[in-house]
Amino acid sequence: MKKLINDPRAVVSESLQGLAAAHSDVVTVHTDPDFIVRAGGPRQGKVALVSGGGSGHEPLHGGFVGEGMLDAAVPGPVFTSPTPDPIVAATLAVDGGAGVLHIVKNYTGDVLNFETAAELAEVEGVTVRSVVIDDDVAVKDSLYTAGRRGVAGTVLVEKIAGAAAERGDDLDAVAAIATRVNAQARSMGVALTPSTVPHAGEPSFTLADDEVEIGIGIHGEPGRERIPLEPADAIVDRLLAPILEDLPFEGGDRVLLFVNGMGGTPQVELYIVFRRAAEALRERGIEVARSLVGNYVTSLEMQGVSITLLKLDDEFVELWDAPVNTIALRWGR
Amino acid sequence: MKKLINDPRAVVSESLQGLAAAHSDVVTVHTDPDFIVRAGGPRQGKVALVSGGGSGHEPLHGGFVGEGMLDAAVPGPVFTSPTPDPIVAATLAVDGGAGVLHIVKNYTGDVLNFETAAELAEVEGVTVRSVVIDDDVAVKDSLYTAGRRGVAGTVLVEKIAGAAAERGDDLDAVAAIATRVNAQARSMGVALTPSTVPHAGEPSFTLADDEVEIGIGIHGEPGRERIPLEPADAIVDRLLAPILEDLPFEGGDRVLLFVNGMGGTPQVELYIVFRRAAEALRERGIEVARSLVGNYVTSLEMQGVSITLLKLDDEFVELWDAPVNTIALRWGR
Amino acid sequence: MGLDSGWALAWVRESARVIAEHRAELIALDREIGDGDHGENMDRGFTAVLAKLDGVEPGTPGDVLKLVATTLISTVGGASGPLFGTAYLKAAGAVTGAEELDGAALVALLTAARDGIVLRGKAETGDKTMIDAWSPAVDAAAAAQADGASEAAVLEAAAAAAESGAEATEPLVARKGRASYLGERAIGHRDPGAQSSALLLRAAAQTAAEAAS
Amino acid sequence: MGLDSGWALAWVRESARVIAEHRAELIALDREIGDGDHGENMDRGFTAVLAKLDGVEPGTPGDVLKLVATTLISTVGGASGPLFGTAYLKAAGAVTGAEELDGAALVALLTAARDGIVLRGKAETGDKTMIDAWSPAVDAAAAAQADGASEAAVLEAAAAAAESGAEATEPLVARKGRASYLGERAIGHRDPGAQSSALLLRAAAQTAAEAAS
Ligand SMILES: Nc1ncnc2c1ncn2[C@@H]1O[C@H](COP(=O)(O)OP(=O)(O)O)[C@@H](O)[C@H]1O
Ligand SMILES: Nc1ncnc2c1ncn2[C@@H]1O[C@H](COP(=O)(O)OP(=O)(O)O)[C@@H](O)[C@H]1O
Ligand SMILES: [Mg+2]
Ligand SMILES: [Mg+2]
Ligand SMILES: [Mg+2]
Ligand SMILES: [Mg+2]
Repeated sequence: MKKLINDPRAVVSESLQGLAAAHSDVVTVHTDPDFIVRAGGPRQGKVALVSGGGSGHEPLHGGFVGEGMLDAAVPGPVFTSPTPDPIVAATLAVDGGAGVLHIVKNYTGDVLNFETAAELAEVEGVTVRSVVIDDDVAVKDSLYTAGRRGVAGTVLVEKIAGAAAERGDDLDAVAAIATRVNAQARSMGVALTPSTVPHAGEPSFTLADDEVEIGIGIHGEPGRERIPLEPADAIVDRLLAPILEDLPFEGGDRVLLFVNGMGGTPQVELYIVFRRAAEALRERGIEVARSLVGNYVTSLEMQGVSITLLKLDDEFVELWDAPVNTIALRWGR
Repeated sequence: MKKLINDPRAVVSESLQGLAAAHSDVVTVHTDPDFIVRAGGPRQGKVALVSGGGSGHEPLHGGFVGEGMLDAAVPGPVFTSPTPDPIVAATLAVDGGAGVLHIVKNYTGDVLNFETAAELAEVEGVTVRSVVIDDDVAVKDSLYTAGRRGVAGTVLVEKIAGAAAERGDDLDAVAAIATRVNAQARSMGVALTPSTVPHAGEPSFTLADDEVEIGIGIHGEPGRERIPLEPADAIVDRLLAPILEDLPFEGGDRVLLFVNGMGGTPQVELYIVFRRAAEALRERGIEVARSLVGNYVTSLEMQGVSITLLKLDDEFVELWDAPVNTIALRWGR
Repeated sequence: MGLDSGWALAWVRESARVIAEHRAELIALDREIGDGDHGENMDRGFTAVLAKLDGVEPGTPGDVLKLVATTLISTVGGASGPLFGTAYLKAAGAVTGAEELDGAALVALLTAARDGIVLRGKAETGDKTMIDAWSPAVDAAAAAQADGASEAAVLEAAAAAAESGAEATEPLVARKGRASYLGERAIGHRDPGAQSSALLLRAAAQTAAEAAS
Repeated sequence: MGLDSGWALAWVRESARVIAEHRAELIALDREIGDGDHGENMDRGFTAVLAKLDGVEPGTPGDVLKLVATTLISTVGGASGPLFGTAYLKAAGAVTGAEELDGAALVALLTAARDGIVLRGKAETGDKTMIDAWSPAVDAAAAAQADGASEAAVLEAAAAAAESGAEATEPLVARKGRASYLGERAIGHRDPGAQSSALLLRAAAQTAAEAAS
């Protein structure tokens, strides 16, 4: 295992210290319990958004704390959901009296810990709603699984719901928008190489030099199937097919196309993927009205990419375009 | 070689097509010859900034084209300087009558091709000044080498000189600021893993599982020395020592601390590096007044990091803080 | 004479030791069909439990179990944190106030623990989760107790059943937790949470046997 | 009777062939002490040259060299593009107008090429660059011509000297180009640009020998 780290168990806390030192203009980092809030404290009367989950997916979620997006992020250990304590602490810290929305990726651990935290926060007098994100079409959604995972679509939910909260929507309205974004978003990923959790010391799976793993999760979980490496265009088509047929997306739709790097893939490759995805959508009469390309929901140093499509309506576009000022996403005014 | 590409020789052009499709609001991509300009065309009366070099360092330079930074970027083949033709074409395309500054990283190929391009552009009636960036302290600067390489400091030059041009400085003044930023910036990098040039198909060097390469360049050139892997803090101290003594940086100085990922390093590690670097500077009484952390000058999928220090004065701070609206750097107003 | 808080403390200490000892093995199991952190999670939790034990008055077995519960909930995270946390919390509730636990109390403790996990995780037997260790353990303990077995023998029956139950997860397809994403590919791998459950129950049996001797 | 544009064309075609053939070798050399693209750069350039030759009137040897020069400048990039481009441009200038090249003209051509590279790249002999192939080649060609050698023999002398020159770069520390960053670590590796230069001069000699036979 080759990493720029000191003690493998101090990875998250040392990294948070670095984040605090680098970005004190945007965020304030609390330690013990660990959570990240906007610099400047809670905004009275605004619905607050809290998300979190295992670390190792940066910039998710800490990189999305700031004006127009999250109010707090709660990082767990690498690839492990945080416990309820820091979630409760973050929830209490950012409540501005209008209630708090928990944005939770659909993993058993995240769901259970956020559930407990929400109960505890309610006891403290904070109204909490939760939205569970499950945009990953790689997993069959059935009664007989833990359901679909929450992956890159989470960023789109955080941005659009964050903008809704910023314009003054109440808790039910913000939760409804978040739910609606999740319902209109579909994702699918591929890994070329695995990642290595620092405290584990070994890659989470192994792939031969000519193999890729289709339908990968963001925790180094193996995916849907293992196939020989193909040209980028063929892989893009493989990822798009289940996304398109699932919602389904159809000719005439307007979409946001999000090509997300898993951490270790060079930008040139992300744009080669974007090129084919945009072309394939055009061929089907689907309009790419907005786009996002980059490493936003990562799996440490994993090489690979995920594609997310969000079906847009006018409100989504307006909220997507609204100003945002976080470490990782910044535009507007 | 595992990459999300199609034809290895089409990597740059397909990637540019993807960039064009994703970011038509910020940039316009010209093909044959390949160059990237701001959407909206040249601004009359403003000094234009053109940079370029081999591809594979993204977001450098195309990700820095836009308001407040570059007017054009000229991408060569992967890790290979562009020829004079596209540099000339880009120079002519962005000239707004106030002259063009070429920002050139100090590699023989870049220097020679930009030199020829500048001569040809002058023949076409455009006034060109060139600034050669050589911030890499890993290379001994002597009469007996090609001199120091231009590495991550290039981003700082592009941002600050870009802001100077935006506020209306004339060509000599913009060139003088760019020269001054370069003179006040020092960088040093480390690689944990090599990168593989698509058309070469093999890694540019090999490292044992417990070795790192100190003083790496951004083209997969081997560095200054190969040492056993150490804790991150020890490596950071090794990178900082030659940087600090070179300028030198001293107690009381205000600096911009730039921790740059080489492409394949997860963000948690970049922040662990930032943490120690900031701490080491604090110990010396050096104030970190501005910071930048992320993958800005990369070497494809290389895992590693470089540290850049820029000694700040009030003018640099003002220009650094000035609005910028590019694909990869965005803030302000 | 039943098992007192001395046993409860010994069980917890032995649990911490055995989890630390099998940390790498649990990580390896979780790497195959999960995300490779189960050993780390459990070890972090029980290390924290050990630290908490230091300054604490023994009290009743229920008090010890409650301390374990709250500590696991606030330090483990992941799926297993809330699940084991609830298990110990419900177990503590089942034996509140008792100074010593007889066979019937132990069966109640184990049943409450299992039910707590089901309540939170909604898994059924055969879903390839920790329930596949706990359910047979509860059944075996109840049967042994009905046969008039000693406390140590009740826990021995539970431990043995949990171990077979963990082993029996290998041929299964998972229907809960991360391993459910894998479909058929989970076949042939043992569920890490079932394995750690078996380790915890083996620790219970062993410390009970030592207390009896 | 000297070498005409037929030879010049043959030389260029043979150059393209031999560069393509040694593409991987040149990449490998450049990977050791540079950035691993020299073979790709040269191959891209000469492939473009070949394409340009198709629709073109032969003209004089100088015309052919000029076409090579401008094509390399606009397709190779990197350090070698401008350097070889200038070399061919200056070589063309040294023989402008001549229909046929005798030994003296060939020496002038080689000298101008070498001087062009020095003008742009400022390298001296022993700096571990392509100059270490070109300079001995120029000297050997001049000596052969002074001894009254045939055109083919002049180029044969140049090619042989370039080959030894390229080989002789191996023990050197580099003082120009990327390899200069490596200090002592460049020792033991042959300079890729010197090697490609030797290939180009060998192609000149071989096609001259074929033209003479
Ligand atoms: N719904 C559930 N019900 C019961 N046990 C579960 C459930 N989901 C997961 N588990 C157990 O949790 C274990 C994984 O724990 P751990 O690796 O610590 O958490 P995570 O899966 O969040 O990384 C699984 O091996 C399984 O035994
Ligand atoms: N200043 C120089 N003078 C002469 N030759 C040089 C100089 N710098 C580099 N070279 C030659 O260029 C070769 C490298 O060419 P190439 O790999 O195509 O370009 P780059 O170094 O830009 O990747 C070196 O092997 C060397 O022979
Ligand atoms: Mg986990
Ligand atoms: Mg090169
Ligand atoms: Mg796990
Ligand atoms: Mg090269």
